Amino acid sequence: MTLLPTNTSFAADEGLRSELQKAGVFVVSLEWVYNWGRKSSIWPLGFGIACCAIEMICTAAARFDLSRFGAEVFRPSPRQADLMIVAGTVTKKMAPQVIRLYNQMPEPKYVIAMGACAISGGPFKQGYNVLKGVDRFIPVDVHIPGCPPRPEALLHALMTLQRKIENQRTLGSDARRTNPAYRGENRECPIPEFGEHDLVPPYNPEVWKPHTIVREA
Amino acid sequence: MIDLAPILAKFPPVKHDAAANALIVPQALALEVAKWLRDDPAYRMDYASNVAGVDTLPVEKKTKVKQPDGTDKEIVTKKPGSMEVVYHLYSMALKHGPITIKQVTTRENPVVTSLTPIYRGAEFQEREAFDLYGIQFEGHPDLRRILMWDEFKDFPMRKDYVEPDDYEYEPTPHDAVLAKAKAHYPKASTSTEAAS
Amino acid sequence: MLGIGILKGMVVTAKNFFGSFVNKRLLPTIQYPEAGNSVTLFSRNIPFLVYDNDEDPLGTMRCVACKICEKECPPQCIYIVMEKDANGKPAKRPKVFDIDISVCMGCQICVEVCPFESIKMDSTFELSTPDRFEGLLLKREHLLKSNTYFHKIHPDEAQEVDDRLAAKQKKPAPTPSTPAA
Amino acid sequence: MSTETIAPREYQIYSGDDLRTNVLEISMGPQHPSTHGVFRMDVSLDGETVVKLKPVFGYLHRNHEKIAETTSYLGSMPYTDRLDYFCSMTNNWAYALAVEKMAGLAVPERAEYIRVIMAELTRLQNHASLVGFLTNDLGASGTPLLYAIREREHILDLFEWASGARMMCNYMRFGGVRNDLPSGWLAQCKKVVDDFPAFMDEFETLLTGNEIILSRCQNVGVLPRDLAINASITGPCLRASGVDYDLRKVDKYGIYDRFDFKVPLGSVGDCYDRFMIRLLEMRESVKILKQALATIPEGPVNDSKARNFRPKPAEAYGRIEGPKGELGFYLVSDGTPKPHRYHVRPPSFINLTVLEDMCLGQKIADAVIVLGSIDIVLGEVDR
Repeated sequence: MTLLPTNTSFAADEGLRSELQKAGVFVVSLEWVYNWGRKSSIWPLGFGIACCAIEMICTAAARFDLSRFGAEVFRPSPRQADLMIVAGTVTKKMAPQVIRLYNQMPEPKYVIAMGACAISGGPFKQGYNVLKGVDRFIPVDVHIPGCPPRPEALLHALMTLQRKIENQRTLGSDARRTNPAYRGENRECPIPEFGEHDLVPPYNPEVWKPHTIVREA
Repeated sequence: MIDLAPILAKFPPVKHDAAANALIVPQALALEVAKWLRDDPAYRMDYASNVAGVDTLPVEKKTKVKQPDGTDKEIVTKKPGSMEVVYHLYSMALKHGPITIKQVTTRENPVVTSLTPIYRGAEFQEREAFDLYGIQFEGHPDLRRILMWDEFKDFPMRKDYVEPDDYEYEPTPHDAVLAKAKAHYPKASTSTEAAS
Repeated sequence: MLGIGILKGMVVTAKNFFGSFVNKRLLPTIQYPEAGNSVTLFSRNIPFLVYDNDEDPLGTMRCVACKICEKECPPQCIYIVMEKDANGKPAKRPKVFDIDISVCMGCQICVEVCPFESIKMDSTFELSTPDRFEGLLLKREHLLKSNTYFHKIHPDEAQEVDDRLAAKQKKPAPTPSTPAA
Repeated sequence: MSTETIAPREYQIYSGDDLRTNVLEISMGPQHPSTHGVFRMDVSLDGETVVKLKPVFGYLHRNHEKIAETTSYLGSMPYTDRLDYFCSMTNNWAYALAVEKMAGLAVPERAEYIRVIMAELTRLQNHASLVGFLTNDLGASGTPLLYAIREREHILDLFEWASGARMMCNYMRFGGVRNDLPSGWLAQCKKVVDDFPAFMDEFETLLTGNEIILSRCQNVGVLPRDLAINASITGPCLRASGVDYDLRKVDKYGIYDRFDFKVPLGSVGDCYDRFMIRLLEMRESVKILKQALATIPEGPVNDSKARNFRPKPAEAYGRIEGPKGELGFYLVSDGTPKPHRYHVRPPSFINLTVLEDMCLGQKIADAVIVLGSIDIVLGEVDR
């Protein structure tokens, strides 16, 4: 782990800082300390859906030991969790519950889509009851491909998320603009209804913007 | 292989499907046959292992037959569709089996007799067949949707089920998916699919 | 006696706690990412495309765009377009070879059906990305990896494949297997 | 045997005049730490006593059967891994067995042995983790589960070595297995199997005589023998109720008739019996593994002709004794490369039929243990 702040907001002179370091004085911004604390104690929601949940449990167990990253405190309640690891296939029947859990989490909140199914429906995407990616309804921060991803892949995703947290603006004037978690209100996604053929609506237009792949002729 | 002759002798309306080695039981008799199979000391089929619905679409087969005068004549053979419920019965007491029981019904109005009053093990599986195929089980104590939500109207495992179209992003489409994804594609990219 | 169970449990826990420092069987924690990971020489995760010569990856790629893997892939996550030369004749090479790893389940069926030994399983797993679309659609350029790399990650399998290919070359004019109709 | 079916019991709500409480309806799940995934129970409570319990399914209904009916026979094999994601090897075997039965394919000798070894290893890791999860539900948060998962890692390493993946092995093929075992695998497997009884002794020291386990599991969730048979309960839950029905003995599929092992039976049919049956079955599995590892022959491991088999119009029902119970596949072929009907007989789904009967009159905290002792995996319950 690097002790140097990677934030652009940190304005102290590089040379001055290294001089101070030689004298045993470490200068960091308050924001960096804040972010360091946040990234080193991500509490995930103990929420397993399918196969990937078993790998998530393995990651938390002794051999891979998620607690080395400060993230072993699996909270059974969304009210105490920072991170939702969507570990498994989200079906259309399950989707309202997943979104409700997301809404119940306090800000700042993060979502990891673990495994192919959570990202896009994966191998089951052609199923009539399978949601083609949890990002249709809630914003996802990190995607882990793999079916299921190895425990190390989850650790890698956690490090990716830590890097993201590290670089987020939390204090200062532009934090509200650049960081959706600090806008002051809890981000809530509308919960779809069970329709006669599908969920209504089938996706949340505020979150999901389909990407078009242009294939040349 | 279990000798099925005594059942056929006792219940004449029961037909034997030789290809599948199954008994085709009329709905009116189903409960009686199942109960007899369960309690008869020679069979003791006390364990209903598997219950499955099977949907078959009507098939129209066109075969060309050469006429003596040299012209081709098209013969259309129509096979009606059907809806079946298949039960695999075993005996835990005598450790033998299986006896396969089929109840055949129509696709338009699928109604069969529930065997849940005889075998409680069939309860959830019959509910599943009701949920996914829309087969009505008469005499089932609790016939509700089991896997899909209650508001759902379709019967998704039927062969003619059309699923909701939600393929907005499909980077690697083929076959049926491709046909659906094309509708969402911008005009510029559709030409590739024809070329490939 | 009440409490015996707790005492027994504490003894077992203590044995495991101290034992894990000395006994490899008790599986000490793998210190990923600082010190290695648990990936073996047999692990598989997602497919990659093999080429033979490091200087010319595109020229010596083994894939001939026969599309068998595209057809057999159970979740249909492969997309291939064959390259055409100036005269419009198919050059036996893929122009586009995309694998959507957000769908791929690493089942290895593409490897099994490939008659040209050109698609193999990679054991890399550090693929997490915040980018939902471009980051998870692997293009031909990302998928191409050298035979040397294959030897590095799966030495036994790579050696077998090399032997098989050598045996095939000796035989005069191998008839290219046609995809099953 | 009675001639009438065994109907669900009705719980009599106490209706004396002195103290009356309202029946409270709560919904446990689908996000609940002890429902083993996304299972949901609609429970009615009189105080803390369960008076009605209806399981609600479908939160992991991934349309396995529908997808299988649109892919080739081989293409469904990796999907079977994801049915009961603890036991991918036995799922593979059950599916391969059904297809082999339908198409009349033979399996080479060595492949049969490999299948037995893989299936028994699967049983070991499934039962070990089940006991871990069960104790987790009992309140022993973590410790036995961590030991079980550590032991499971040894077996997963073996699976990864042989098949390339830790959980989703996709290892068996019609007419054999995909590839031969790598050199050194059998020796390592022997080592793991030889070390396993030591782990089990440790586990039993920790758990079997533990007062908390005894008082919370004994006489909780009793499943009577007749009801177990009538409700098609299979696997350890059935044998805990004292019914001697193990498909390894009854059907003798594969080569199970060559091995000497016992079928442990319970007498009461309560949670403690179901817990003990698992521990005893692990010991028997170790026995089978030792015999199989000692006698495994050399030879081919798959039938190259079997890969491109063309199914005739036929139907078949193949079943094996999975760690959770009878796992069956019902296949109907119409002669095309895709199955006309593909049905899974999921053991943990059908074992839930009696959940209500076992929980009625118990406390709500015991319902969690009863559910844990049935051993469900939602991937298989909902498919």
